[in-house]
Amino acid sequence: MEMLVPTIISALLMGMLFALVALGLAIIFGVMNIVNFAHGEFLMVGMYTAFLTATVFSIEPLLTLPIAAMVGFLLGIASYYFLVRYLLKGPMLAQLLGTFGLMIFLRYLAMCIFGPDYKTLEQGVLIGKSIKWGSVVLSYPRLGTAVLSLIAFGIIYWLINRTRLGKALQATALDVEAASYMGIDTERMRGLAWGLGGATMGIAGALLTNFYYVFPTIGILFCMIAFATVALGGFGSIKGAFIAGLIMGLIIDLGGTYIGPHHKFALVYLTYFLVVVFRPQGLFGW
Amino acid sequence: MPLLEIIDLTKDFGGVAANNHISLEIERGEIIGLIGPNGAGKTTLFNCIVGYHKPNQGAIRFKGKDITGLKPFQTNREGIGRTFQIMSISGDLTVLENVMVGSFCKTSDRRTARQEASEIMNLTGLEQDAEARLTELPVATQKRVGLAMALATKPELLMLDEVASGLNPRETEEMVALLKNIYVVKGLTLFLTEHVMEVVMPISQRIIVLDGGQKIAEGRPQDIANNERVIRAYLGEKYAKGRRDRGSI
Amino acid sequence: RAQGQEVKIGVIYPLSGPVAHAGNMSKDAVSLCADYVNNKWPDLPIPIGNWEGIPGLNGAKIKLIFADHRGEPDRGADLAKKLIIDEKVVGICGCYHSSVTKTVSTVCERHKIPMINPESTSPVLTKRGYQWFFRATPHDRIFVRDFFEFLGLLHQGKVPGVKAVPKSELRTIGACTENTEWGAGTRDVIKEFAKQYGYEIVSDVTYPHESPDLTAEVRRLLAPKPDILMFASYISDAILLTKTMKEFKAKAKVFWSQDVGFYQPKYIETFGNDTEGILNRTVFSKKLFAVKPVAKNINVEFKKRSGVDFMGTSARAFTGMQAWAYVLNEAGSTDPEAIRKTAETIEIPGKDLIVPWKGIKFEDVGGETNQNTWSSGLIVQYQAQEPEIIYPLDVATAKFVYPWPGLK
Amino acid sequence: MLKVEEIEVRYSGVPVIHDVSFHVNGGELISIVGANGSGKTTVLKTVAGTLHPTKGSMEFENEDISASTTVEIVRKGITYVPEERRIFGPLSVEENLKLGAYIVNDREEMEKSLDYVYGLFPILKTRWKQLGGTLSGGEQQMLAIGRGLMSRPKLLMLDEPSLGLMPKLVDEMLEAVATLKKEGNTILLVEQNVREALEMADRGYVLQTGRTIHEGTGQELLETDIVKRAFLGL
Amino acid sequence: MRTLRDAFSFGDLPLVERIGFAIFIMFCTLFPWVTKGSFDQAVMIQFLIFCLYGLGWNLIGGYGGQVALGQAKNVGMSAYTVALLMVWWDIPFWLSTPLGVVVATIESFVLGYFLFRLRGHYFAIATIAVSLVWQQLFINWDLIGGARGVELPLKETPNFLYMQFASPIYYHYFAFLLVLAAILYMNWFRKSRLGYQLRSITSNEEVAESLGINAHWVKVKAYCITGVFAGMGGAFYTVYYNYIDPFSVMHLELSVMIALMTMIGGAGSMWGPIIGAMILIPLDRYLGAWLGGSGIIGVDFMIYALMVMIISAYEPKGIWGIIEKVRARR
Ligand SMILES: Nc1ncnc2c1ncn2[C@@H]1O[C@H](COP(=O)(O)OP(=O)(O)OP(=O)(O)O)[C@@H](O)[C@H]1O
Ligand SMILES: Nc1ncnc2c1ncn2[C@@H]1O[C@H](COP(=O)(O)OP(=O)(O)OP(=O)(O)O)[C@@H](O)[C@H]1O
Ligand SMILES: [Mg+2]
Ligand SMILES: [Mg+2]
Repeated sequence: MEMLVPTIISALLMGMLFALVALGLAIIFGVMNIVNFAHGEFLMVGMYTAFLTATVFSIEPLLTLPIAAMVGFLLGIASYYFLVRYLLKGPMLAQLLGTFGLMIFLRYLAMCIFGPDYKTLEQGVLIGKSIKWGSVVLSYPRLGTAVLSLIAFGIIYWLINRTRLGKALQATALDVEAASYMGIDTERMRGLAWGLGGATMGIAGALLTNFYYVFPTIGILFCMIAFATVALGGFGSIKGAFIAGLIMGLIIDLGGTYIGPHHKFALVYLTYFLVVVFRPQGLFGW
Repeated sequence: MPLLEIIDLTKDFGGVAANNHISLEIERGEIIGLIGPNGAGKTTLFNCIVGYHKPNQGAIRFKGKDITGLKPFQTNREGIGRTFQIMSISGDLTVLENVMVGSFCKTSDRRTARQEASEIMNLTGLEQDAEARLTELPVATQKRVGLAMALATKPELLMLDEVASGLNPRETEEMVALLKNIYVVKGLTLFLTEHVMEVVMPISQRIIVLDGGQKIAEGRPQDIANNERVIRAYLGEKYAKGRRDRGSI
Repeated sequence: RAQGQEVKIGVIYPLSGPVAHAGNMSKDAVSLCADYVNNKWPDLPIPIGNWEGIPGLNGAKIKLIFADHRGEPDRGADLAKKLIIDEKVVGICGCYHSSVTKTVSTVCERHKIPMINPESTSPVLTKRGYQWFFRATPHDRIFVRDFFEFLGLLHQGKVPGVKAVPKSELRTIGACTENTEWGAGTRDVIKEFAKQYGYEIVSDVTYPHESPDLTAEVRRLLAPKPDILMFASYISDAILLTKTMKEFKAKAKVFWSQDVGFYQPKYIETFGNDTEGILNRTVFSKKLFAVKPVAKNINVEFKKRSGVDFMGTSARAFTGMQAWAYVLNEAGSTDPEAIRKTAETIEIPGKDLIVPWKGIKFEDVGGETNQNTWSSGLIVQYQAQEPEIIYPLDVATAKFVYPWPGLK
Repeated sequence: MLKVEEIEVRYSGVPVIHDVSFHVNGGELISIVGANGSGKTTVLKTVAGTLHPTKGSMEFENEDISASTTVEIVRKGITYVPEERRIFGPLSVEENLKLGAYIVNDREEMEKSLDYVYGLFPILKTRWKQLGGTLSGGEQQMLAIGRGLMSRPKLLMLDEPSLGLMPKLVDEMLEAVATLKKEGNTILLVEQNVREALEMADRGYVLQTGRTIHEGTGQELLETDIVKRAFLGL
Repeated sequence: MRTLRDAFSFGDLPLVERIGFAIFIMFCTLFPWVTKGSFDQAVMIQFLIFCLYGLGWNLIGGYGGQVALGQAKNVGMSAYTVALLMVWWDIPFWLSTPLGVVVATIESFVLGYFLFRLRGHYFAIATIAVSLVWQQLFINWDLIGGARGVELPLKETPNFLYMQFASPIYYHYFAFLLVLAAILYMNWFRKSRLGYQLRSITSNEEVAESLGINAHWVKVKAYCITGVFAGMGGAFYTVYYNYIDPFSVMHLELSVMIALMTMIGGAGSMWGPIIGAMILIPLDRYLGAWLGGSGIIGVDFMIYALMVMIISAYEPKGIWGIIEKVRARR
């Protein structure tokens, strides 16, 4: 029992990271009904960007956030204009596998450039620091990630639900053709959605480098969890992604601590499966 | 024993009763028209009978058997066929293949299915379009394909949801002729809902009127056309006047 | 077969994919060894430097043919067939992953082609009664047993620098192993010996390789406050584990890890002085140079080529290829049967090797076949970021630092 | 105002519109009639910019629009109310209407349009919070037209506004179109209620398998054989 | 009888296709005799295994339009059954394989029953999730070897009962027979009631239901058949490589590879999976063998990824779609 409180706290922190990683996927899905297999690779690109800028210019890793967001944004837009635009015309299978191709491509491009090694950052305000109150351990990088995750969710939620641009995004999501009759530049909206998705992943990546290693195949680890998270929350629902992220964090940490760490992923996917079997549209989907 | 019997059927969607205590009977061999304002609950009633919706209350009997709550494929096997208001079929099945899928409902032999499908396509005037894909066809032809597919399952009761919407007067007449022909050749019972009076009035033997989810009138076409309540809620003064002017029906 | 000027050996390693780094180190090491055999190296203090080809085969040069299995057992098997039948190699060397070594050795067994495995440590490999499979490295049972024996010495006060540690002070074990073939096998052995030597495993954590988060694992591992922490991890997980333990400010008396992830330049580079006091099982350490000049000599060349010092895996790969050269030389033939016969009887003296073994002798003992019984492990401890040897005591280069200072 | 000359339009390589020409003057109500599948919708979509002619030219207010995108065309002042209505189901009536005024940046302007539309279709005002998808067919149709009017277009294209409506609503809808015209809007109307549509229209065109075969005032066309036989079934 | 005739009759296909099929059969039959290389032979067998997987997957993923990304679990179920029966009780291949297939099929049935309550992306992701659960369970299940996998004991001499041979020819012909059977089945299937119903569901499920099709049941049925194919493939894989572990037979990448291959070739057409395997497998193996040792890490993957992207963007119907287009133009 004495482990319960610290576990829940760290689970929620972890959950906010998962939520942040899922956010980009939720945006992209929300606007165009396509699951992005290369999602994790966007994260990887964000991580490498942060890693490189931090080491080459020897600056504080947190300062790389805007750069990583920018790179993620551009990568998202490029993916849309060079690939996804065409994929959207095809069936779901081709869409999924097309983004799978993108994933393999980015992954091995990184491998070519950076080699298969693991890279970590050792210097930074947050890195390696934590406070410990009794049995509660709060690590700074995780805390920072959680705070930024909250902010990112706030911004995106506001953007989509409260602004004209958000309405245009929603309209594009609901019916591209009708949206175009309204004079909405749907191509731009979709590109923008990918850009936003990429940017959130850039941010997530930059934060992650504060307590995680970077290597070319890191994407898939987070991608699968992001998939389950977004689907659990209900595709396209920003709120759903957030809550599902927290749930994922709780399952992983509580399940890992009390049931056994080796079952934690099985538990996550099992939960997802059980939830959707009884609620096929996810928790907050329509 | 009536072919189809609906007893006190209620269906509500989150507080809105789309069908409110509806009871009706259809005899074998009848042609029944179902009319009512937009949103009156006609499609909902169809969907309840066929099984896409589960009624909240009430019972549906077909040939004396309770079919309430059966799934669409089960009601189809019981002998109820239906067409769709809007049918969007993607994929690479040709018209012939689509109709064959219908035939496969009652046989598992490919040759028989094919045979039957071609017969039905001849009946519905689709000979030319056997190899076409549905999306390439004009709406009027799509409606006939829908009809053919439903017919291929050899229903006893055929329910038609707006088969004539989007057709111009001439095409509407052709559709009426086709329906009459099918009715005679196949010996079906027809239950149709339509906003185009040029179809409903001449073809129906009896008309049922829904409004706000309730049955507000039932009777022969002439009576319905002159029913004040129906005119007010549904037909509109102009229709009533126009009818008097032209003196038809 | 392969008469004349060349004798081909097939080398299968993970040259791309997640563990490509280790595979490429091994590739460099075997290439270096082949280079020593094939060319004249007058300064090399061991015989192969003067061979200029394999003397027993009229100076035939070793030609290595590399293949990349990416960590996939089936790909490894297919490549083995390619090497054996298409390339007509006289034998196979590799494959790092125990899982791939399994399928590859099966292919060799079926085609009756000898295989010398330098580094796979799964105890099962030599328990299958295979006649064509030879393993040079000590396996996980030996390593783990060494460690428990070392603990015994610690209790008896025989380890220099530490007073006798009462058994009550070092009694509980927290084991944390990764989840693939290697980790699972190690875990079995740890459990077995812990029981045999009278220790209690208070937390037994296995985790998925390349996990995005190890908080729950670490929490569970540390919760019962074990005296001894034992790990088997690949590099990525080793890094994440250590980072997470650092967040928890982990403390214990002894921190023991199984080479691989915890014994790579990258690991030391990442954690710097936080590595202080961590124990590793291995077969190699730079500190050996003091007692093994030959290792020092070869390491210079190796570092020139690959940019890093020899570590456990690369040193064993080198040794494996050396064994191949000696076996071929003594067999004096490329006939597989002759090679196998020779391998079964060969005795390679320890002084010729860069690893601190008695030598290489493949024997059938204790239900195992063709295991190098002259091999042995080392236990090293990071002290000021250098892996100092502390066991076996006779080659120890430093005093044991006890207890482990913990992560701050 | 709009001048379409000899356009050809293809669906994945197959020509569907072979040779269509027509023009619309400011303030006119023009009807296009034709059998099912004759290409009326295709023509409207081409003007709206979702499809592009492979031959011929299209001019709007003396500017060439044959290669313009939908967005550009909407900005030039043409809106298209599609056959299938395409209401944004999960959005409210008012949100739908506001999206109609997406290209209008001025808030006041938009409020005015909103009042105008609510004035035209009072029922929408009473339903302003309801989700578009839960409206009845007729209400949806009114919403679609209202949404089309929100940007105060110079030219409004209506594709079968009476489709699927009950008789009473068909009358109301056609009256609403007549009102719109009276208020000075320019309208291009496609209708299956051939008689009513031509009676209301200033001029009309008859389409047959992708070609304009007749042009004239509404009354003139109603007198032609083809209209009588093929459409009215007289 | 009729069924058999349907299965063996290719009469309704255009001549070119029939010739293509004949060439394919000849090629596979003669292959072991014309090729010298054993790597070629190994790639060929790998190709046949993937053909089998792909032909089966095509049923649910191509004709059925359900993006199922969990084939690997069926492969694994059967592979494990065969391996464990052989290791524990020394049960010969010919007895354990039917059991393995049954296990894979039952698993498909039970899971399919629940999975098909989901649609579209939810379904796709749920299949991934389920197969990840299975993989995790198998990794941690000590009784069946866990992460250590299962290794079959080698028999002293070539052994038909246990399918252990030194020469790949036996494996080649056995795999080829399986593929042949699969092709015949697919040839029957595409003309059968089930085939039509499945394709109809793909077009529009609601309409299909109104035609008396129990969509859920038809999908589950198709999923089970897919499981049978995967199960046979898995059983064969086990005796062919003699070793399995949860990473090689239950991996997500295997599932994706199967789907990918089918799509590249042309999902929903009979030749699609074969063409896909014919392209991807040699590409993967030869490129890997050729570039793998060269030090340029990842170039082979990038070439492969580019191809995947280009095909899914420009011709989602795959190579077969291109062939059909060319044919339609002429
Ligand atoms: N799935 C649903 N969820 C919520 N409300 C629904 C649903 N389906 C129908 N309704 C509502 O039920 C009422 C009846 O709808 P229905 O489609 O049956 O009308 P209808 O008579 O067929 O109209 P129309 O002539 O326009 O087709 C409408 O108010 C509609 O908004
Ligand atoms: N997406 C498409 N692909 C191929 N052909 C199409 C497509 N859409 C329409 N067509 C064909 O183009 C022709 C013209 O269609 P269009 O929809 O413009 O006719 P319409 O006059 O509007 O008919 P309706 O009265 O049914 O609305 C028809 O023959 C139709 O089959
Ligand atoms: Mg309706
Ligand atoms: Mg139209």
